[in-house]
Amino acid sequence: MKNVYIGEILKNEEIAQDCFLMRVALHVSFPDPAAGQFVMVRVSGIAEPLLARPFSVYSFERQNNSCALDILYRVLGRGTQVMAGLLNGTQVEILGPLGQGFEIKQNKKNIILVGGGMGVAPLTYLALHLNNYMCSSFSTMYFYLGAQNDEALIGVDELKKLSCTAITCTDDGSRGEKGLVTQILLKDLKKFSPEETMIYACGPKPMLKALAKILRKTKYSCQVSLEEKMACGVGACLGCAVPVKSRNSKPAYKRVCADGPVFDINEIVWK
Amino acid sequence: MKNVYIGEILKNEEIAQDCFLMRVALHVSFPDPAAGQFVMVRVSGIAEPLLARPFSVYSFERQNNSCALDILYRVLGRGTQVMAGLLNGTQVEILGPLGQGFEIKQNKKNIILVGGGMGVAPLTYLALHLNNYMCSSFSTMYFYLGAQNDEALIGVDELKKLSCTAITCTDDGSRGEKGLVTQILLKDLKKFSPEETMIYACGPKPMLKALAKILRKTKYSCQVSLEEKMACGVGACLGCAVPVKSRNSKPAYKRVCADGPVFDINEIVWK
Amino acid sequence: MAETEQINMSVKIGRLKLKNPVMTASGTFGYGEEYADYVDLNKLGAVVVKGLSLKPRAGNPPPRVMETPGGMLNAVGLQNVGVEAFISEKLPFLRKYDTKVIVNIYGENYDEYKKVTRKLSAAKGVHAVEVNISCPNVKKGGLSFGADPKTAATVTRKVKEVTDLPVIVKLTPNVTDIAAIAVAVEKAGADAISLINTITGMSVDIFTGRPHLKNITGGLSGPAIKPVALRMVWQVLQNVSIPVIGIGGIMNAEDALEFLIIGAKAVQIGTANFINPQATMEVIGGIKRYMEMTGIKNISKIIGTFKA
Amino acid sequence: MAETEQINMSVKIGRLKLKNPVMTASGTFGYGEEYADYVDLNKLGAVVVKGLSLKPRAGNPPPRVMETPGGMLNAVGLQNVGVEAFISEKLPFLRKYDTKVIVNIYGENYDEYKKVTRKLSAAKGVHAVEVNISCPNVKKGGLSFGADPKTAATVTRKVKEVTDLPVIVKLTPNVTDIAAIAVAVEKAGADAISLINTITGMSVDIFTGRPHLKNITGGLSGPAIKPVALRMVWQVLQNVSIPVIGIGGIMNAEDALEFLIIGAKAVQIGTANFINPQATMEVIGGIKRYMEMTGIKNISKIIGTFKA
Ligand SMILES: Cc1cc2nc3c(=O)[nH]c(=O)nc-3n(C[C@H](O)[C@H](O)[C@H](O)COP(=O)(O)OP(=O)(O)OC[C@H]3O[C@@H](n4cnc5c(N)ncnc54)[C@H](O)[C@@H]3O)c2cc1C
Ligand SMILES: Cc1cc2nc3c(=O)[nH]c(=O)nc-3n(C[C@H](O)[C@H](O)[C@H](O)COP(=O)(O)OP(=O)(O)OC[C@H]3O[C@@H](n4cnc5c(N)ncnc54)[C@H](O)[C@@H]3O)c2cc1C
Ligand SMILES: Cc1cc2nc3c(=O)[nH]c(=O)nc-3n(C[C@H](O)[C@H](O)[C@H](O)COP(=O)(O)O)c2cc1C
Ligand SMILES: Cc1cc2nc3c(=O)[nH]c(=O)nc-3n(C[C@H](O)[C@H](O)[C@H](O)COP(=O)(O)O)c2cc1C
Ligand code: FES
Ligand code: FES
Repeated sequence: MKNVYIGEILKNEEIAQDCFLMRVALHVSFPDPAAGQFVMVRVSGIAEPLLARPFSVYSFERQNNSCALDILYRVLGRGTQVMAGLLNGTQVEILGPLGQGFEIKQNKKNIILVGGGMGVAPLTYLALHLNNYMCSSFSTMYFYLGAQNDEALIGVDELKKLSCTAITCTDDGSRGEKGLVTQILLKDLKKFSPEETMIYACGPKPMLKALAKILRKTKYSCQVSLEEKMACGVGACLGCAVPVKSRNSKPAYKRVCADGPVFDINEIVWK
Repeated sequence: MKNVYIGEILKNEEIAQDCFLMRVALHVSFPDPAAGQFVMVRVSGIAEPLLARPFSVYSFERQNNSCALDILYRVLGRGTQVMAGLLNGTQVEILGPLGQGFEIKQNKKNIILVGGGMGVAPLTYLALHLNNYMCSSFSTMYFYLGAQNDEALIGVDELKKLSCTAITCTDDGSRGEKGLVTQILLKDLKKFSPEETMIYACGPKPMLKALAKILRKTKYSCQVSLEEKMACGVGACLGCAVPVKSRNSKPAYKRVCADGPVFDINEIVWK
Repeated sequence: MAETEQINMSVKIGRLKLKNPVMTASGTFGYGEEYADYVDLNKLGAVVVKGLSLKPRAGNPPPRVMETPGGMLNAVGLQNVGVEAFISEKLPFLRKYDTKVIVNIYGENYDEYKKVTRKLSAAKGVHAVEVNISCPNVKKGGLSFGADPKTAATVTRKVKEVTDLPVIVKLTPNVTDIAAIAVAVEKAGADAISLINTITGMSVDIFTGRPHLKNITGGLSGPAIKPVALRMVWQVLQNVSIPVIGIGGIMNAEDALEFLIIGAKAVQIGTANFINPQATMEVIGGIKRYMEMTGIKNISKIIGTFKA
Repeated sequence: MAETEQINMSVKIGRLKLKNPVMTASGTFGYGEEYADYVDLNKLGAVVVKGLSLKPRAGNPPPRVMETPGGMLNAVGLQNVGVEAFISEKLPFLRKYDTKVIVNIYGENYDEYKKVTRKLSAAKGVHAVEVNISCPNVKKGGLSFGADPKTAATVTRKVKEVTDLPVIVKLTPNVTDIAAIAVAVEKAGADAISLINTITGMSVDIFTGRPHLKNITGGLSGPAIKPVALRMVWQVLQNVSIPVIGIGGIMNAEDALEFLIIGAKAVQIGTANFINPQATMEVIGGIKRYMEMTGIKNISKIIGTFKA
């Protein structure tokens, strides 16, 4: 039987404006999350927010008698506002790890990660996995990370700890290259042969849509992690629908929580 | 213009099982509460409980730059449960002081206070006023305080600091006299001449009802402080109705919050 | 503050011009005087007073209110001082303020509605009547006047016959087809529609086995009902062309803006007054800030901008 | 634990005997398998599966869910695998458990209701059908089958004609007179009634001017609607003699007990599953503890003990 875990907040710091890093201590029995998996977070004993909110695993460490889960989140609405106000020691309910994470292909020479905003969270955790489990002498990893401006560019320091080439970009040029992360990637793309390259992407929908457009007529493999409003997180409510291509071109949906959040970019109907 | 005051919790201690003493720091501009007045308390920024809850002023002290309000409360339902969990420093919204307090008659020789359970709160504050403002060489004050058992008999130590004769009683005899507070009072009542006696009472409805029955055919003056579920606390919602006697014997109601909480015992229809 | 000065929040409900779209909801603001220490009544779009009947009414026995998740139930039972006492004792106070006074009325039969309206029309300082048709129609087996398009239209017509004041008809949400009621009321001559009144609910004390309200059932109000209120306002707006006033669970400016965006000309604040006596002022201030933030100078540029 | 052993929580919904009065609500528990890792399905009174139609349905475009004060809106749009895929792919899993399986069904017309029912009646492992009459009746201008006593009765009769399974009719709360619908459905042969389905609501994003749900409106569920659900169950109970199953905003044992006390024979847990996958187990445990605490040995001594 799986359980809802009661976690205790060890840290909940504003690391940039409206952007928080929360560390939660969990019982040892909490399973190792795969890269790309997420958790549902709910504050114990309060009436609002009613529903748990989904967050990607940003980092996960196992100690002797417990484990620590990190999530990186931006304050957008009521749920994240309440989270931002929580003090160390507060209990939170953690459901997870949930969903289908990234599929790791061992045979690709170039690994490209494309992140926008909070999309950095699952990709950083993925990069760590790739560093640990892949033959890094064979593969090279490139991390394209974009944000509106310097201030919003989160998690760059963590990237430096990884064996990857980090390419940062901002819409206003206040840090790294100037331009949308997809535009910067497009410039470099011809350097990578489609057959030898695996792209992993996570970010706001417009970014993923632009990426889909860029890759549409190419042979690049690309996995994207999607977001949608969720209620249950386990596949039961059908709330988190994402339109997918169907044989008869009639509308068809998959569940971001249970069938995803990671999908092949070609599977999705981008509108 | 009156305001909602933002108070800060200085103390919130469980002084007996399920019974808490909360001290709230308030801005100096908070008006001096009269004995028998109450405040509406609401925890800032949370969705539930939605409505503020009414509590009598148990004690009020003015310092140089602020003032401190004490309330004594028992945990009964959701609202008081949430209150019981609040830490020092938490902000609470305080509306008040509200309602019509006890009317202090200067010319009575015997002052009898009759309290049951949490009814001790407004009566203790009243007793303090009477001690301060009345000619105690003229009047004698008797405080009859009852509860189910020793454990539930709250506030006795405070009474000892007052110039009054405290008569405690418990239903099970575990402290003081054995019996309902109204029964104990009844035994003593003939010692006090009706014309020279003023009775103030606060407690559970059955206690007040029993008191009304005892006093029905007598000439004793008695003021009672009532409780009823409230929404607004200021007389606008008509939620806190108490049935009162009317000329034509048709039903008639007064508002506990604005017309009370203190009423002449003869004004109320006790059913 | 030159910028703020330019902001125009005034709205028109038919002939009735309001400083801003924020009114109090009937039954939650007494006769105005109860909150006059907390709110500068001059700053309100309008004060809507507690529902008045021809004769004073005692109301229901207690308990009358109970908190529920995200809301509250009330069974006040339309306690009020009666229209005459209102005119002689309560209205003079309200006349001192530069705000619109809207009087909520109800009757047990058509004749009572007419009589109350006549008396109010003769009084000075009443700017509109709001007709509460949620109360039980004794002749129709206790279902409310507002539960049926025909009776709703008849009440409207009867009231219109005897007054020149703008007539706002306040709809009950306890119906299958709110649009049908709204259309009937519009055809019968209503100058505006306000909705929603409370949704009938109930709550049980599991330790005593009794209802929390002596009356067993009561009206649900507060944030819990906001989604239902928005949906009904939206349905009505697609079917009528008279102004619609949105009511239900509005706690802050964001909530009020939801109603304005879908097309409500104004809003009423009910239960929120209990939770924060200054709720109306905060809603007005919040709408103003939203207009400053978004660069909208005239509130008419917000109303009905919904992109469905 | 000898004391606990003596506690009898079993209830009967007509011929249908349940271990305990706690079921899952349709659409909130998938086809059972989604929560099988979190809940021992053997311990449930019954599993009610997601509403099935004759053909698979894709459902509505996203966003489909939105939180509201004390509740949530959903516009899933009855996405489901279709009755045939259910029988071949989902039912075998449920048959492995010692629990009752109730299949929620719906159709766009009478004929579809009948066809779905026939197929389910032929399948092994279905213990009852629950007929969802909240869905829009295309012929009647989009109002739901459940909005009118006549259409509600006709659906019931059609379904009863083609099955021997117990038929539970699930009512929509979006009506003026719930008792009238319940009476019609009882007369048409329903074995039991369940209520309430969601209340139609809506929510607006004030920063984009768009609805939060792509479908504009959605169904409100969760604690916010509990008072309305209780009131409707109570109104229905005073008018019918078939068993009634209470649904709406039940988050814990206390909430479930409110429904049982007023006379519901069983309850369904919906939105609470999302907030706590083990909600059903906690409700069952909590009712048991309440029985221990109050010394009640048989749950029948709780049901209908309401002192109005
Ligand atoms: C699988 C998955 C993984 C995720 N991982 C992460 C993660 O690692 N980190 C993270 O931060 N988030 C992540 N998210 C998104 C996260 O779940 C949402 O941000 C969160 O649920 C928002 O909850 P809320 O209650 O604060 O906002 P809500 O109130 O639920 O929604 C936000 C609302 O705020 C409003 N809003 C949104 N954006 C703006 C804006 N820019 N300006 C004004 N108003 C706005 C809109 O009305 C929007 O509907 C993930 C989502 C999924 C599905
Ligand atoms: C003018 C005034 C002054 C007051 N002063 C004080 C004061 O000084 N101190 C104080 O403690 N209270 C005081 N009260 C009462 C206080 O307001 C209520 O106790 C409080 O509002 C309860 O809020 P709640 O949300 O905890 O309970 P609610 O959930 O609002 O109500 C309590 C509910 O719990 C249940 N319940 C009640 N008693 C029991 C029981 N014994 N066993 C099981 N269930 C039970 C019932 O369902 C009851 O409805 C005063 C009330 C008024 C009107
Ligand atoms: C205590 C109380 C009393 C009310 N009395 C009346 C009334 O007399 N007439 C009326 O039309 N509506 C009355 N209402 C309904 C409100 O005016 C309003 O329509 C409803 O509460 C929904 O708004 P809210 O959620 O903002 O409170 C009353 C509501 C409450 C809570
Ligand atoms: C996401 C979701 C999907 C639902 N799908 C169905 C359905 O397919 N058939 C049905 O009869 N009811 C459906 N319902 C209604 C629930 O079964 C239940 O009646 C309602 O949610 C009220 O209960 P609750 O407040 O406990 O959730 C659905 C509810 C939700 C929240
Ligand atoms: S969130 Fe419920 S199915 Fe995905
Ligand atoms: S609590 Fe509103 S009138 Fe007393």
